[in-house]
Amino acid sequence: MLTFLILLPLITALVVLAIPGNYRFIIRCVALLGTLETAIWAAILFFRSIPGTPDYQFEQLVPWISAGGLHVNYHVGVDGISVGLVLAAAWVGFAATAVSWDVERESKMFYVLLMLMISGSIGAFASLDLFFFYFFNELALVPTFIMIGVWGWGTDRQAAAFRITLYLTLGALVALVGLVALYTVTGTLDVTELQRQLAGHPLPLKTQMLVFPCLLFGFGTLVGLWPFHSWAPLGYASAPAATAMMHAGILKKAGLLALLRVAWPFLPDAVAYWMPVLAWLCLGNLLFCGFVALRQRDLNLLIGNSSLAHMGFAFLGLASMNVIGLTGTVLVMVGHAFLAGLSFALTGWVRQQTGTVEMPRLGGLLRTMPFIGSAMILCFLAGCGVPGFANFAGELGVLFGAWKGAMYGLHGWVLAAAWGGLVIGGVYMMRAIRLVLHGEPKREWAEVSDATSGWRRLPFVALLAALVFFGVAPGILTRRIEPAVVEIIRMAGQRALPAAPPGATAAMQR
Amino acid sequence: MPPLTDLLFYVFAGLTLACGLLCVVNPFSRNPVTSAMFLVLTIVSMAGLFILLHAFFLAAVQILVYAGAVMVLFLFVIMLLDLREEERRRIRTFSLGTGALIVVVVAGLLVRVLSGAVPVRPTGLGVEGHTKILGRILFEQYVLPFEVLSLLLLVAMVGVILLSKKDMK
Amino acid sequence: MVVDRKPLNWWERSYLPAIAGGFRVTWRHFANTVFRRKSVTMQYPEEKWVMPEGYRGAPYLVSDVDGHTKCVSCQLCEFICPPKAILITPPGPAGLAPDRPNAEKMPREFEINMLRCIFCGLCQEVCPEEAIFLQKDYSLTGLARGEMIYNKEKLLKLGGVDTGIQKWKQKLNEAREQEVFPVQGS
Amino acid sequence: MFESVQYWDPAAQFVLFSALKILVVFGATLTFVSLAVVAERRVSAWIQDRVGPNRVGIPFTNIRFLGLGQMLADGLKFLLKEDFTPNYVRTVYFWLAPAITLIPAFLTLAVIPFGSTLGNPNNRMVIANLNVGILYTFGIVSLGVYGIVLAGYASNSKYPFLGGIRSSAQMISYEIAMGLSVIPIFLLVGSLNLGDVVGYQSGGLHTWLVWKQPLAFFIFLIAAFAETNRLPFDMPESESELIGGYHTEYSSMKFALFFLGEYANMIASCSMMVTLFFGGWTPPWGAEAATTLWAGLGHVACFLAKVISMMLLFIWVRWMLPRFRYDQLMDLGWRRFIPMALFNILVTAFVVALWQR
Amino acid sequence: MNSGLISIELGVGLLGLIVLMADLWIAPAHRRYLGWGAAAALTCLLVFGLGTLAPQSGTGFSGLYVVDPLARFFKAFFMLSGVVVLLMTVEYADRLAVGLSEFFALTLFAVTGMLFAASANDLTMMFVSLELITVTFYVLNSFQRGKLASIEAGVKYLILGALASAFMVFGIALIFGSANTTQFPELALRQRELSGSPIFLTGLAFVLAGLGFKIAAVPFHGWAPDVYQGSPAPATALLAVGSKAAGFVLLLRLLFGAVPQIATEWRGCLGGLAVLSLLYGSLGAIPQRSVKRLMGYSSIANAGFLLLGVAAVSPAGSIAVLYYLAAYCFTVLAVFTVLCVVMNGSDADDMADLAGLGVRSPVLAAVMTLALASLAGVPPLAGFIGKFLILRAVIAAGATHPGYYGLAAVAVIGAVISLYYYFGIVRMMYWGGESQERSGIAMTPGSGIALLVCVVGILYLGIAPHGLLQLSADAIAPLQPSGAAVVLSEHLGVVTPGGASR
Amino acid sequence: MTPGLNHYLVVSGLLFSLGLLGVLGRRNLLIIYMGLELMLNAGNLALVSFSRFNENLNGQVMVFFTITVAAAEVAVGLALIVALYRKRQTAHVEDLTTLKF
Repeated sequence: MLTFLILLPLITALVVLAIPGNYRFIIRCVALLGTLETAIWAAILFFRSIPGTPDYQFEQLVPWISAGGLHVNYHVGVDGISVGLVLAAAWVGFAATAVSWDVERESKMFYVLLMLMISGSIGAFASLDLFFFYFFNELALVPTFIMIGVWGWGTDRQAAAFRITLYLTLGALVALVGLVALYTVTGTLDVTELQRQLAGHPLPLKTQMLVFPCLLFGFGTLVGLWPFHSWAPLGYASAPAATAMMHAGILKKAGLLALLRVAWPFLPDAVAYWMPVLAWLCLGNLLFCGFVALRQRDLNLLIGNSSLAHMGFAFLGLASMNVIGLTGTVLVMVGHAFLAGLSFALTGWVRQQTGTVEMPRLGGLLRTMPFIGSAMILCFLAGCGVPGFANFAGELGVLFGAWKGAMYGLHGWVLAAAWGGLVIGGVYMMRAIRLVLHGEPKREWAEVSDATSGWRRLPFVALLAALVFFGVAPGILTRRIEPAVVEIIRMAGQRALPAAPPGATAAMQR
Repeated sequence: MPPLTDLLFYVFAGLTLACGLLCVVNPFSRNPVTSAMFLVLTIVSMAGLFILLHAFFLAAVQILVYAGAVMVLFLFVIMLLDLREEERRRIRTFSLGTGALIVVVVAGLLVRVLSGAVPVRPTGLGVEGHTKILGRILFEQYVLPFEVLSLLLLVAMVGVILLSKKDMK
Repeated sequence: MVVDRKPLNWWERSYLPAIAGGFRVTWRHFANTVFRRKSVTMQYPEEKWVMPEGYRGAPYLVSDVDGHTKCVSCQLCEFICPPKAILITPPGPAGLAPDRPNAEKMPREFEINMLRCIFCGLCQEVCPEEAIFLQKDYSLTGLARGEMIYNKEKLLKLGGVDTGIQKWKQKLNEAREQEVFPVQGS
Repeated sequence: MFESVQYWDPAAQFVLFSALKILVVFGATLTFVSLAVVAERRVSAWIQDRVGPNRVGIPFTNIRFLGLGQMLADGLKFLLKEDFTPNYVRTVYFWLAPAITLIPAFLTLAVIPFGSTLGNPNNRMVIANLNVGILYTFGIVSLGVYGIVLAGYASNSKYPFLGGIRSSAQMISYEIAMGLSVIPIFLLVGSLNLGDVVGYQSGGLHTWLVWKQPLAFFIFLIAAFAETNRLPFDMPESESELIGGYHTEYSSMKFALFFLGEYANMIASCSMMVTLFFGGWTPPWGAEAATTLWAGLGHVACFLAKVISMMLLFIWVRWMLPRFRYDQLMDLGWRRFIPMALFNILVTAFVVALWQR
Repeated sequence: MNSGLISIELGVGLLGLIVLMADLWIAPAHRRYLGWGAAAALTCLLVFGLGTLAPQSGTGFSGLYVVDPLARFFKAFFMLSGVVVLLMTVEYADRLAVGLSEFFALTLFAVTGMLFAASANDLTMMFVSLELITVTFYVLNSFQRGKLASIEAGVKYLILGALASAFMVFGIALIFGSANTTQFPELALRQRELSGSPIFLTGLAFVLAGLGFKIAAVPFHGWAPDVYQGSPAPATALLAVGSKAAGFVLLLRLLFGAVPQIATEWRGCLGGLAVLSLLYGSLGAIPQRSVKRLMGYSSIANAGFLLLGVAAVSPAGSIAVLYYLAAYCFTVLAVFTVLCVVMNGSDADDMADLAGLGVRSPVLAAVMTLALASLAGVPPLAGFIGKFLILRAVIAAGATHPGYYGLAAVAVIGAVISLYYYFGIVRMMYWGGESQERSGIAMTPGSGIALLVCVVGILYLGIAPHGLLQLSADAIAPLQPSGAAVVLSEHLGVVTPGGASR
Repeated sequence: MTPGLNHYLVVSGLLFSLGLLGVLGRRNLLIIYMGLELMLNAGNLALVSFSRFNENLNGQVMVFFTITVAAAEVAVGLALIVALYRKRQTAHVEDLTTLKF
């Protein structure tokens, strides 16, 4: 089932490759159909997954390498944490394909790359073998560089492409070093195998202290942890809408997922040691990026920075190290997947129509394009964490978690600052709404058109629907997430040395 | 007469080193021909050392191949190229100095290491370089490298022809 | 015109027959010289070459049957001589030689530089008096350059008396024949 | 006097005899060279239906023994002529070159057994009885080219230069053919020692290697012509093109050294050929090592006679063939003789292998 | 004498001779078919030769020559690269003014030398086969006599190559003198006593310096950029792939087959060289404009990566080296084949000439991108697995000495920098400036096949590494992890199958 | 003092260093090449002396190989230098400037 999901975009890519480049319409249709099917199957998968169990579902294991002292298996499966992400990946992937309808230049290659990204991200979320996780992650990352370089916007898109390439490769390699180090000690990269092996036999502290920084900074860079974040806004500003959607919405979550899957359960001592650092760093995301977002003139840069700020919430949740915090984090991840997808889709539409996303140059778009405008308002509201959208539940969870975590070592200032970050988020989102949507419509934008046909509206509607759905009924998600998170906390509980403060264990057990 | 051979060693060794030095850094002449001639002398003195080491065959081969063919080729080329302008070039004191420094280090290392050398099997008088025995070893034990060398010579031949044929085609 | 080379067959192209031929030829000459003493070389100072008739050697002056110089200093030979080897000093206003008052202009001095002379024979050709002849001498030697400039006395001595050709007798005969030349009819 | 020597220390005896041998060989070679010059002139003359120099005999008498006094006269002339060094030459090499030419030629003779013994079996008539005799010879011969190359270079003038270049190329090329041509000999004999080669042929005329290895002899002979820069391969000198080649700028004694070198080389080549192909010092009816002084002298005489015959062949050929063109020479060496020599080696090796089995 | 062992070498050498001879009867216009023929024959030799002719392992020629899985691995490797280079040469034929068939023949001879090197079990054999390779490359590098750059490349390679030979000879002399043998197995038997002999160690260092030249490791790297830039592209390709691999197989044999103990003692030194090579190559490549020169620097950097694998002094490291080399082979051959095709018109190889390749020939551009991505270590391509294996080996060795973590860090930095410059080329191809040339690029079937082979190789090695990994693991079996290596792996407690040994 | 193995080896080591000096210090390609020959010869000397004192003739065989290789290298190398000279009229290392960035 999962393999099918991973393969579906790949097959679509192959089919697209086989179609001559000048049959654009057919290519688009094929790509849309392929991703739509993927999205539908992902939804089916999501709803067929059994809530309330920490076990991996839809597991599949195929031996891949077992030579030369290397043992890697193709092992896929989802638990509560990743099943939502798989759904989000497929869903946003479909939306991204849909909003790319107007890509004219080399559209065939564009779709192929996009399919690769979708396939890679689904694969990354579904992989239970860290080797394959890395593999799929890179498969999804590489097209990013090319897409930004070839189909990107703006004059400095090459610089952006280069910067994103270098940062992300560096991050990936550092993470790889961490994974390899883990592998050399345990002899396996299979998560289930690791769980089995490390149950009761936690890794020695030395190893943990070696592996964790690699993972943290490696995946942190992938996610955009401050201060390794500077590639992100620039990259999103230059990327074509679909790429930005996929990358900001989906790919970043892979890094978080890996941290959650590997670092927290298997390296608890190192996590505990690095916790304060991580907390301060995520403050960097929350406040620094928030302030930067306040000062942006470019809508895309604003959204890019805001997404970094959201990642700050996710990190905060991770740092809290308790069930509610981690659950919140996962909720934020899923919610932000839809949110980022939606916002980049919208700005993509605006940019395509007006040719710019400079906020002072825009204005009054609500009148000229009512549908997009409304969607944008909703989207920005979701971004502020207004109840009713998926993000609200997540952010709430994170803040509660952080509150709890404060007992265990998280600094109170961090908590306060996180609240502040929420406020800042509200401020810049509102500012953006005011600048872009409200006010008198400028004459130069009189010609722009709204998304009128049903087909054109479909991606936006789909993403909004998902946001609202999970906002209204977060329980559907949390029921699946919580058992997995509990399992993680349980693994983390077995620590190599009892260095934690007295109350900590209790707090984590909750 | 052992004293004589000892004396001969010092004579030949001294000649070898002196001529070698004059080959690479001759304070009197920077003419490549002079260098080449001193190299010939070095090689001939080395043949003397070979004879002292009872490697008669190799001494003959050394003279035959090195002095007789290789160095003639050198002279030939030096004469073909008009290198008089080269002689007038300024010596790069810096590079020479750096080179000399490295060389002094290498030489010091080598001399220190090598002066402590002792034979692995120090007994007996040693084996003579009888051509027959040598030939046996060469064609029985080392026949494969020998054949590879023949290929190498073929390659060299083809290469030289390719590189130096006038306008081909 | 292109002359094609004779195509050689296999045996000829090994050049062995040619080499053998070479050996044969050289051996023949060798054997002839060594065994049959048929060398072409003369033991020169001892044996000498017999000059053939008509050989042209060094030019010398000749005297007539009376022992007088036949030369009259006309200087034609001096003029024609390609290497300018002849130097004639005519008698000049001082008058005729006392010993031969009837002669026209006997040279006071007549020199031939034998270092220059090329034995071309033009002087003989041009001499109206038949006073100079190329004779059989070919080996002229001296110990100094000066010696090789032959003066009148030496030339006359070497030249000897010419009895064979008497130019004036010829001229006389020719004149006589001309007297019966049919002039009157003209 | 001789008797007392026998009671000396063996080492001292060895040194004494070696020194004697060296002296004798050196002197004999020098004499031979001058003789060869005269002989060359006379034989040349005879082939050309001339008489040649026959007058110079003993001075101030009428005795002219075949004109052999000419060799003294030649020598005197070389000694007394003005020794002229042009001012544009590279002086050191200019002086060095003639000496370098001469020395290898004499050194080559050291390994040639020019006789068996003089009665005492301990004193073989060879200066150095080396196990690698032939290799030594080739090594030394290969050094001979330096003289010519240096002469061409040092003269700093175009004709000598061309001569030097030609010569070095020619000598290197033909050395290969020469070296390859003698390998079958050693395949047959089984030793590189020239004494053993002679021993192999000591059974008489029919055992001479020239019958077994005519091709080798042929190649060796022609290569020897080339190595000694003799006609028809005297490209390096070729008077008509290079006005004398590498020794154009030389005069007097320095020229004489070149001259000596050339003839000494010729003698060395002839001795090599005699040793390798014509039984060395053995008379045509075969012989063992001499046990008496007179037999020993007879063997030396036999050797000399053979060498002289070979020299005559050299002189003879000189008047027989025209000079080759340079490319023809190279073509002949590389594309005819080297393959032929290789073929000869293969065939001989095959036969020897079969025969030994 | 079991001359059946060398049947492959004989075959390839004879093939070279045949090509050389066939030249006499083939019109100049048809000479390129000779390349086809040679490639086909080499393929046959590769398939049948390794399949049937010499399947047996064994030692021959009085121990100088050994056929074992390691040798067979590298033989296949060399022959494969030979086939691709021959096909590449056919593409390149127009730019070789003359001597096309000689180029084929010399390529084959170089391959023969490599084949011998793969089986060398003795210092003499090693020296001789390396010299065969080196001398052949003197000629191949300077093959375009009309181009000053080519000749200069040849001269530089010549001087440094001869220097390396001199070091190697002296080193062999010292090893021979102190050990009284030149055979690897005997050295291995005596290594314990030899490791105390300064003469032996000096000799070993000298020999390693000679090998360092072959693999273009700092500080013996000086020739690489110049030679890569100046030489004809096929020669460069063979140099980059074959010569380097030959150096590495000998390095592995010498270090792990003969003197594992000393190798362990010297691992710090090896690691240092690896780091220097990596950093030098990576940093040097950044400002390059010439693609071939860039590949030269990249080759230094890759030598650094490979040396990391060697420095790990473990079976895992050796496996990684083998795998990395295989991946590197396909990748570099692909790059040079594309260069050959693209640069057909112009002889320059400036990066600007690649501008617009994405438009002119999407296929070539895609292959080039694939190859460069593989070089940069992007999954799921061959290069990634190689880098992964190297990293694994290094990090695993970190348990014995923390310095290895530093090596891993340097490896990461090197990889990132390499990504930067490789993607510089990719950028140039897809959106680099305006190229005057808009015309499409024709590709001959030869280079098509070559590219196909390379692409398949890159993808196969990336996606299904199991087979080759198994092969590599088998191949390093003869490098007995005797002495130190065993101790090392015990100490690590790693790389035990199943991973559940704790 | 009777010269032993170490005497010969020191000579060869010094010769090697001299050759290296020629390679590093000189700028004329031909002389550099001669320096290389010196280094190879130093190796030969070491091999022969080891071979004598260790009573192992294999070293001499190796010398044979070395000499052959050196001859081949010299042939190719000189041909290359001549080709360079034809093209560039120099045999000087400093003039090899075509391949710089």
